[in-house]
Amino acid sequence: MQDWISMPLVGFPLVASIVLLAFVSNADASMRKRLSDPIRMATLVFSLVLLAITTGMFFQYFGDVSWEGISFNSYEYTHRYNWIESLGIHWTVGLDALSFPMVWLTTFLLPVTIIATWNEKNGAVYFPIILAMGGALIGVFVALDLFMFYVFWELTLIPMFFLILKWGGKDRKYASQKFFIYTFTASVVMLLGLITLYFFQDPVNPLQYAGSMTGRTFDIPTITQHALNENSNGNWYLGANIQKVLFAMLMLGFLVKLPAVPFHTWLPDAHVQAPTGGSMLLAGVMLKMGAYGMFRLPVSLFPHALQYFQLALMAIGMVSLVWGAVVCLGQTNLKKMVAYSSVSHMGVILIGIATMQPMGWAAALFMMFAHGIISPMLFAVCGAFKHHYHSMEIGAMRGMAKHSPWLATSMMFAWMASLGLPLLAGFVAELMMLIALWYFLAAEGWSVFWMVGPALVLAITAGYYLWSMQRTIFEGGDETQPPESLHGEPVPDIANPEKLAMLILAFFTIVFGVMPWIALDMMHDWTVQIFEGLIMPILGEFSGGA
Amino acid sequence: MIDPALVSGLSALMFVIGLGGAFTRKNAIIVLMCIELMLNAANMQFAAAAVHHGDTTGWVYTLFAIAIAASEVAIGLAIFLAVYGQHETISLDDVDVLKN
Amino acid sequence: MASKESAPLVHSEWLQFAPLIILLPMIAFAVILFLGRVFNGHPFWKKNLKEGGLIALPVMAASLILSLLLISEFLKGNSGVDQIFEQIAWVNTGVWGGGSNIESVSLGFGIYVDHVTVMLLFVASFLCLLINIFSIGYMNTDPINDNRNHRFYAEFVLFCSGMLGMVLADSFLWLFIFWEIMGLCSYLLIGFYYERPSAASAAKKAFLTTRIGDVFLMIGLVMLWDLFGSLDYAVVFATENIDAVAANSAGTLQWALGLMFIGAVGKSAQFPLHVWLPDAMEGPTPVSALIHAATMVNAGLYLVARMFPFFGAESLHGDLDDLAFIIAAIGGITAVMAAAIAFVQMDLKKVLAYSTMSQLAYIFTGLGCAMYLANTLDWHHDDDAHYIVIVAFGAALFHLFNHAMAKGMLFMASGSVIHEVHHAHHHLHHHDDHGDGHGDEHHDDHDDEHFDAQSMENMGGLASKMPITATAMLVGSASIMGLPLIGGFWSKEGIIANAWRVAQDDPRFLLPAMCVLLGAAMTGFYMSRMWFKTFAGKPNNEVAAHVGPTNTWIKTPLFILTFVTLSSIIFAGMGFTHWASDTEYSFLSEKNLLEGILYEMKHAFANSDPFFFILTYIAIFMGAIIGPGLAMALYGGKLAEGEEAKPWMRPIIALSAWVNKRFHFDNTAIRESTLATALENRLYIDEYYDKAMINIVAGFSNKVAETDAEVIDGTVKAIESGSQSLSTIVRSMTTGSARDYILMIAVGTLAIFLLIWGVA
Amino acid sequence: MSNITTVEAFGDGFISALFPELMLFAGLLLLIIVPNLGKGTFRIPGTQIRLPWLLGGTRFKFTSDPRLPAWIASVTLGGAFLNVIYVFSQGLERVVIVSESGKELLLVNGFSRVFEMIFFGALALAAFSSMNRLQVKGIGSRVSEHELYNNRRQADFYILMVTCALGMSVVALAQDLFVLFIGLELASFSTYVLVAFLKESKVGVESGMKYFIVGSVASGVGLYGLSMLYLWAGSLQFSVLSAAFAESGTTALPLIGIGFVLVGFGFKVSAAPFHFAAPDAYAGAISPVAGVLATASKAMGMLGLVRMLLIVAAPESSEGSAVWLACLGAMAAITMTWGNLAALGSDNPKRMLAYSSVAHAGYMLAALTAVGAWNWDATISGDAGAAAVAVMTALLFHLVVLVAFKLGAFLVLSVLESEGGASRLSSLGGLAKREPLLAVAMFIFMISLAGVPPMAGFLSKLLVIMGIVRIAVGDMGAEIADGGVFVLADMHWVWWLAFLMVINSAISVFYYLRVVVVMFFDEPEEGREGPLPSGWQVRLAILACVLTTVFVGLAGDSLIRICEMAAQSLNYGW
Repeated sequence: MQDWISMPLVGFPLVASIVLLAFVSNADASMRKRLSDPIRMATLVFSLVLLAITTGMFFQYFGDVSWEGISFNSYEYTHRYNWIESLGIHWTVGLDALSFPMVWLTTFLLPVTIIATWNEKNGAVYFPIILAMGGALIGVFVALDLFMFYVFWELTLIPMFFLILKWGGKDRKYASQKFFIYTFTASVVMLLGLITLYFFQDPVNPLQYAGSMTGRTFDIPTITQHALNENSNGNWYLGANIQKVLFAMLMLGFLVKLPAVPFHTWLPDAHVQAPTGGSMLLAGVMLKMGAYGMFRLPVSLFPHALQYFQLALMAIGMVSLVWGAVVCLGQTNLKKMVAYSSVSHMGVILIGIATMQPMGWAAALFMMFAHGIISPMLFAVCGAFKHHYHSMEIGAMRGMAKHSPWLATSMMFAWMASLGLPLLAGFVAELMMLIALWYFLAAEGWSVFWMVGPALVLAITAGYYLWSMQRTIFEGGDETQPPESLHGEPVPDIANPEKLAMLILAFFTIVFGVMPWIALDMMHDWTVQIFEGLIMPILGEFSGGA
Repeated sequence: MIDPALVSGLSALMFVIGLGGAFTRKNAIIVLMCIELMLNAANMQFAAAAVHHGDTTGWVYTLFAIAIAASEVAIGLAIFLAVYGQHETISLDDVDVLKN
Repeated sequence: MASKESAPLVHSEWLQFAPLIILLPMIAFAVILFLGRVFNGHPFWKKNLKEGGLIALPVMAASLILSLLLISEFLKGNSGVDQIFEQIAWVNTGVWGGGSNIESVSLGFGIYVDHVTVMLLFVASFLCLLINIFSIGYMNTDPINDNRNHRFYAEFVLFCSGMLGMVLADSFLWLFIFWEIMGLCSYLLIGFYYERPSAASAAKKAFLTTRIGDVFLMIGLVMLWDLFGSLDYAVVFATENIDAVAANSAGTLQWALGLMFIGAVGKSAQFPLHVWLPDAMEGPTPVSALIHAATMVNAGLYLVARMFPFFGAESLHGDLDDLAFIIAAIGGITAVMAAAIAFVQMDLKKVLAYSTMSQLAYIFTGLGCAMYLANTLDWHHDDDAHYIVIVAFGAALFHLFNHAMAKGMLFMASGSVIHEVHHAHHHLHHHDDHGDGHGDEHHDDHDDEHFDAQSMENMGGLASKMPITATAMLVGSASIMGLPLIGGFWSKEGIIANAWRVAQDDPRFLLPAMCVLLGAAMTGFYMSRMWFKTFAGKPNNEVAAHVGPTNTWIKTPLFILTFVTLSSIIFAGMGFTHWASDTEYSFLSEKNLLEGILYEMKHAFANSDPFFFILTYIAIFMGAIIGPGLAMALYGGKLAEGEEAKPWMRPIIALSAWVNKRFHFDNTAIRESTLATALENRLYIDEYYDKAMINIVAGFSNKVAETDAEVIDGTVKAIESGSQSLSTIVRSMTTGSARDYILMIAVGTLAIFLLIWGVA
Repeated sequence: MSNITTVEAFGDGFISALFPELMLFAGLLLLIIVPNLGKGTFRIPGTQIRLPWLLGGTRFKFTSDPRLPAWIASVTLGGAFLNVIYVFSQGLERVVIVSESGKELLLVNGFSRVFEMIFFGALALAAFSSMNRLQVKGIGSRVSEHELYNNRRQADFYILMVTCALGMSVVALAQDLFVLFIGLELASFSTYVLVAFLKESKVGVESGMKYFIVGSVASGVGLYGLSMLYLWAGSLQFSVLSAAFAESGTTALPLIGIGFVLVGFGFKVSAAPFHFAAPDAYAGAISPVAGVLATASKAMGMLGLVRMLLIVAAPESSEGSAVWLACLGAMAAITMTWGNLAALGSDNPKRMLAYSSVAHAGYMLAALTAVGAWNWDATISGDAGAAAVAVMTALLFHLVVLVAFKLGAFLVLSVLESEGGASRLSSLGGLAKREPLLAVAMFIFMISLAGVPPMAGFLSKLLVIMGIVRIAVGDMGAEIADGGVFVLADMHWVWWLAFLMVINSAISVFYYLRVVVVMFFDEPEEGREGPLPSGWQVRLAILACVLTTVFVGLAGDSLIRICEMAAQSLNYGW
């Protein structure tokens, strides 16, 4: 088995983009323009190589990995180098059922993003930044070291910050800073939580890979195993109070990233101002970092605290779900609406986690994946809309079905996928979430009326999407003048690269809608085992030993 | 011989006068004088302590401190001169181009 | 990766091909869409392939043939339930329901065929094919549709795929999935004329209204899932599972089924989620025929019919009667309400839309009554009770069948009328300035002018000009009205009788019983009114006078359906009501055809029970005499001079003329009454909904958005601006005067001094 | 402690032990002499015979080169820096220099060497990068090559730099509080003059005056504190003081003395409320000097605090020192918050950096508080000694890497200054278009200051926080493993300093990011569109800073180890 193969996933895009950027930064303006095409091609090729690697991994080209059989806290393609030995920091990478779908998703979205934003201005800089973004995102998912995880976690901010700042909309200055500061604030609190967690290890009997100076380790598998041993004994790992506090601190970082109401207001600003490519990656992968982190750390380490905060998380999830959807109804900005819909969908993930059911977790994991395919398409559509009509207002352009059938079709497809149409990827997750939620409610003896909120969101979602389609795709026809922002130019349909990107995204939306088992089978063992290992002992305890 | 404690007390008084003067007076020169007062308070204390402990090092300290005070005055006056050249005042309250 | 469980219990060899019934149209969808986009406007594509119509046609024919083969196999003696166990394990996951192990669960797809399936499968595939034929005649001759018919056919076949899939699916989950696909297609098809704001808004309304129902359906499904751990019919209908559930959570089950019923209410356009159906007439007429009469609206009925095993389960005896009543009551209320609104509609298709609503309500009432009977009678052991239950359920299903055929035909006929009126209008008004062919300019007159080809004001006296259409319309109307011996009569009588039978038992059911009886008369009135206004009397204006006969593509399905409707008695005689509802009953096993027909006749007209004997005649009297009589009095009339209807229509027209002459009265006062105004405004229900949408939903969402921006984001901004002003304060302490800095040093020194002094 | 070599002043081994300092001294002499060499002659009195005298007169071409002093200073400082590193790489040789009477004067060990590394490194960079950009006629003027050549004040500037370095190294080596004080004053006087060096501008002299006068008051207070300590102990030797504290450290007199000395050093590290002169000084001084103030000078103050508090006043089981711990903790909290809040609204990049430097002082004080905290909390024992080393390591690491990115940021501003001022945020406008590499460098410095990974600033902040948390958690981890049960409140209160620090880092991102936004988003100011005029020296210095920032951030292990060694060699009983 070629274990090393997980290394270039992180290093390659980062190094490549730095080399490209260094190359470009020495060129003057005209040179840069000429460089734009080859660099775009180069980044596309690089990203396709990454995609080939991850896809090859899936098809076991690099070694016999049974993706369906990876159990909780065991990893494939692991690789460990000493990094900062004195602190117990290693460059540790590895993949499991939790991270592999996300890594594949990232490598999949990279070329798609590049294709979808083929004609972005100042491409010689833009495309390497996209590549760097991809590298940082992959780093977050493959990191199996708390320090490394945090480093990549923050590293993702930098390319995104520049994407928004340099290629964004009118208020990009405000939005980019808000994005950076807001998420940074939350993650430093998370960092303090991580460090506190780190020092609660026993230095007298140090764990494996402990640092020479500290006697503690940042190694996630080691810590997880340790916590698993402690928790499955029925003890609270680190004790009740500390577990709760640490859980809350870690959660804060992840909830802001997710984002959950009331920590979500950076998202609409960031999305509205971000360029298409930025939005695609932001919504497609970056938001999932929050959910990924929740699974990787608080859920895996602090099941008791999860149990303790279950209702709070459920409440936040419900509120996010409903709040996001209701706010969407009141939006007139296409991108803002889609951004809030992301908030709503992330609520699904949170509810899935809070149900504490293997199915709920599988739903959350699948939602991460499905939303990762659907939301880039949403934003690709928004971007194309903006690109062609120079406006983001719903109703600025009507009768798109007439003028731009491709865009109209893509939009309808993406909207329908997002509103949870069966046989498209999003539906599976929503359905599973509802079932898991009902299990939760039934177990708690709660009324069915609690289901109405989340379920009604499906209708509300349909409401705002249909409303926006009515004012964009439909109506008008010959009578509608193209928007004034076009200044009388003819209305173009989307360009060929955009079409290609939409087709790819649509194709995979259908593939994973019709054949969700491709991803779900991978998640099955993981969710079941983490539940058996961590949650079941607690639940038994809580239900009076029954 | 004077009780070192009394000298110490006097030095404390001088120190307080010096510190108080430093932030109540506007004229830079007077402030500089106040600072000298503070340094001299320390010197007296060193001397008193030297007597108290019967240790000659204290006197060495005093000598060095006097030298320091002297160079401080030299630097201070040079700077005040330059300030006067630019601002045409050496009132501490009026030299406030830099603030906030 | 799909794990395949292999327990092949395939009864019928044709069953293996059942997935093709769903798949073929689905593939056709992609093919037509793709080819349509590529060859749009190409003459071969346009003329020879009818923009995809001729690709859809063989596909639908294949689906029908496969369905018929399946049905024939099924009827051949393989009675009982057939199922493809070879499922696709769609979703595999685990749930924890207490205890120490995790249950592995999977949501899979498979095929399930039983009597109800077979019946609806035939209806769906048969009508889909006919409507496909009709569409080729209708859509491809209307220049407004030029170069976009491929979209129509693509969405059409996808719809058919959804419908057939829904019928064949082996679990409530996949029923729901295909149900939603139908919803999508309905949305797309209603919004086919996307450039019309009214179509766009109607499409949205249809999707949203049904979606609201779907939400509850989904909750219901989830609850059902929790009860049974599966949504597969095979699991949930298994007696031992139902028994287990009945022991603990019969109440929850009723809630689950009730919520699922809300989904059916939305899909089948019942009160209070009925508002979308009339608006949905914005779609092209074949769409109306397909979706809003023949198939999609039946999905709700199908869903309710699928719940029958719960109601019939022995262990749930008496536990679900409340729900049965609600089903029946919703049906009763909708029946009367829709019929009343139909009184005042001038739009041909809207009359039919309300009629659809009303007739579906009949079926709901019938289903509700049958379910009540099944739930309260001891029918597993008592043969009489068994018979009653079976017949009651069968009657409802039979009405579904009859109505689908008749209403499909009526819509197609109305489409044919509209088509020709429209053409006549064209011919009359635009002949001169359209010498250079049919171009896109047609869009203009279609939208701009106020001529409404669907309004009955522009028709009248068409019986002679469109004989086939008029005949079809006549037969269809008669079937819907329940004129003795024709079509719906057989089933409608059954529904009314059963409603009253239940009402005797449970006084609550007097409401639906009265409603269906009253509804019979109302149906008689509005259907007759529609026919007479359209086909009898003199042409209302110049356009109507110039209407010509219609084309073969359109005539064919009308012709076929006329015969199907007329031969309803044969189906009845064959024991439709039995085999559609009873899994044990085998076709013609007990009686031969003639005996069957005679039995039905006797049962209908000479019932041994005096109550039902009288009831039958009251119903006939109301539906066949009072209703039509009133309609004749108001709207009857001779054809124009020189026009001659076909012989079978002549007496009717003559009769109407006579009644009109003899009994005509002035109904202006009634027409201007408050009630009539209210009816014309659809009882203001839409208005209330709109108001509620604007005031409550939009108001609420605006409030929430405001809160989001001002409170939540406001907090963030307040923190930002607050820290900025704090910064200003802090920085202003750096005054610029060195004196202050020295002061601060002194203060710091003093503070340290005091602190240490105080402690030490 | 065994392998300490004792060397008498000017005795055997003195030169080899203090080689870097002597190098500086030699350089200082060269700086004074060489630029003055010329064709001057000396007339023997009473005769007309003129002997070539070489001093004064028309200077040689070589000696009249205004870059000469800069080169001498750079080579001297750089050489000293490299020498320190060399000494370090040769293994730690600990040497204590004693007076004839046997009093310990100077101690050469890893700890002092690391600080010398900081001092010499910062000053060498500052001197090197000032070479071709030193302002003559005040902020706003452009310096022509010609003007530069005629500027004889060049020599003064670099002489002051070197004396500053000398003073600082004395502080680093001192084992006697008064020796330390003298070194401090030497360095301070040099910096006073350096700050006021732009005497042709209003802001220059004003900043110099403020810095001087406030600094003098502070050192006056400090000296008085020293005198009190002397009065109490009869000696200012660290060893003596430490022993005295261990015996009876709870009386008011020495504690107040410590408190007063704290004021003196507090001014140097610009801790609130003694920091007020700092922003004015930074804003008025030329940027490399401001950079020195923010790095080397601050390190010097920090060094003094460490010596004072940890060596003198924090012996084991000393209850009384809890008082200064509280003082220090409060000061840390106020300082970091004050600095960040003030920087938030500052429109002058130099003032902003000054306030940010105040904030960083707060972080370091927090670390210092934590080191002090391990001693007297009953629940903390076990590996607390190692924990204290860890915090010291963090502190040293922070001071070292601060040189890279703080000074680097000032150097970037100095490039702008040489074009025409850097006192408005808008002067950075469009830097990304004008000089992409410079903008990227500034961006790296900014995010490093903010503590965003993977830059050195992140690692240093992480180390500080880790150190604090480690002290706060103590050996609870081990006790939990033994079945102990704890709640959050069981942690030492210094944990909340870590929390405050984390929150403050988040606030700080705001103003650092604003600089980035201005560089990458805003348009250049009127008339400042083209590339910047500047020589290669400053760019090289900036490049060195960038590389250090990034490299240390990515692979800081060796530096951490060096700092750990240094922390361990702090001559104190762990």
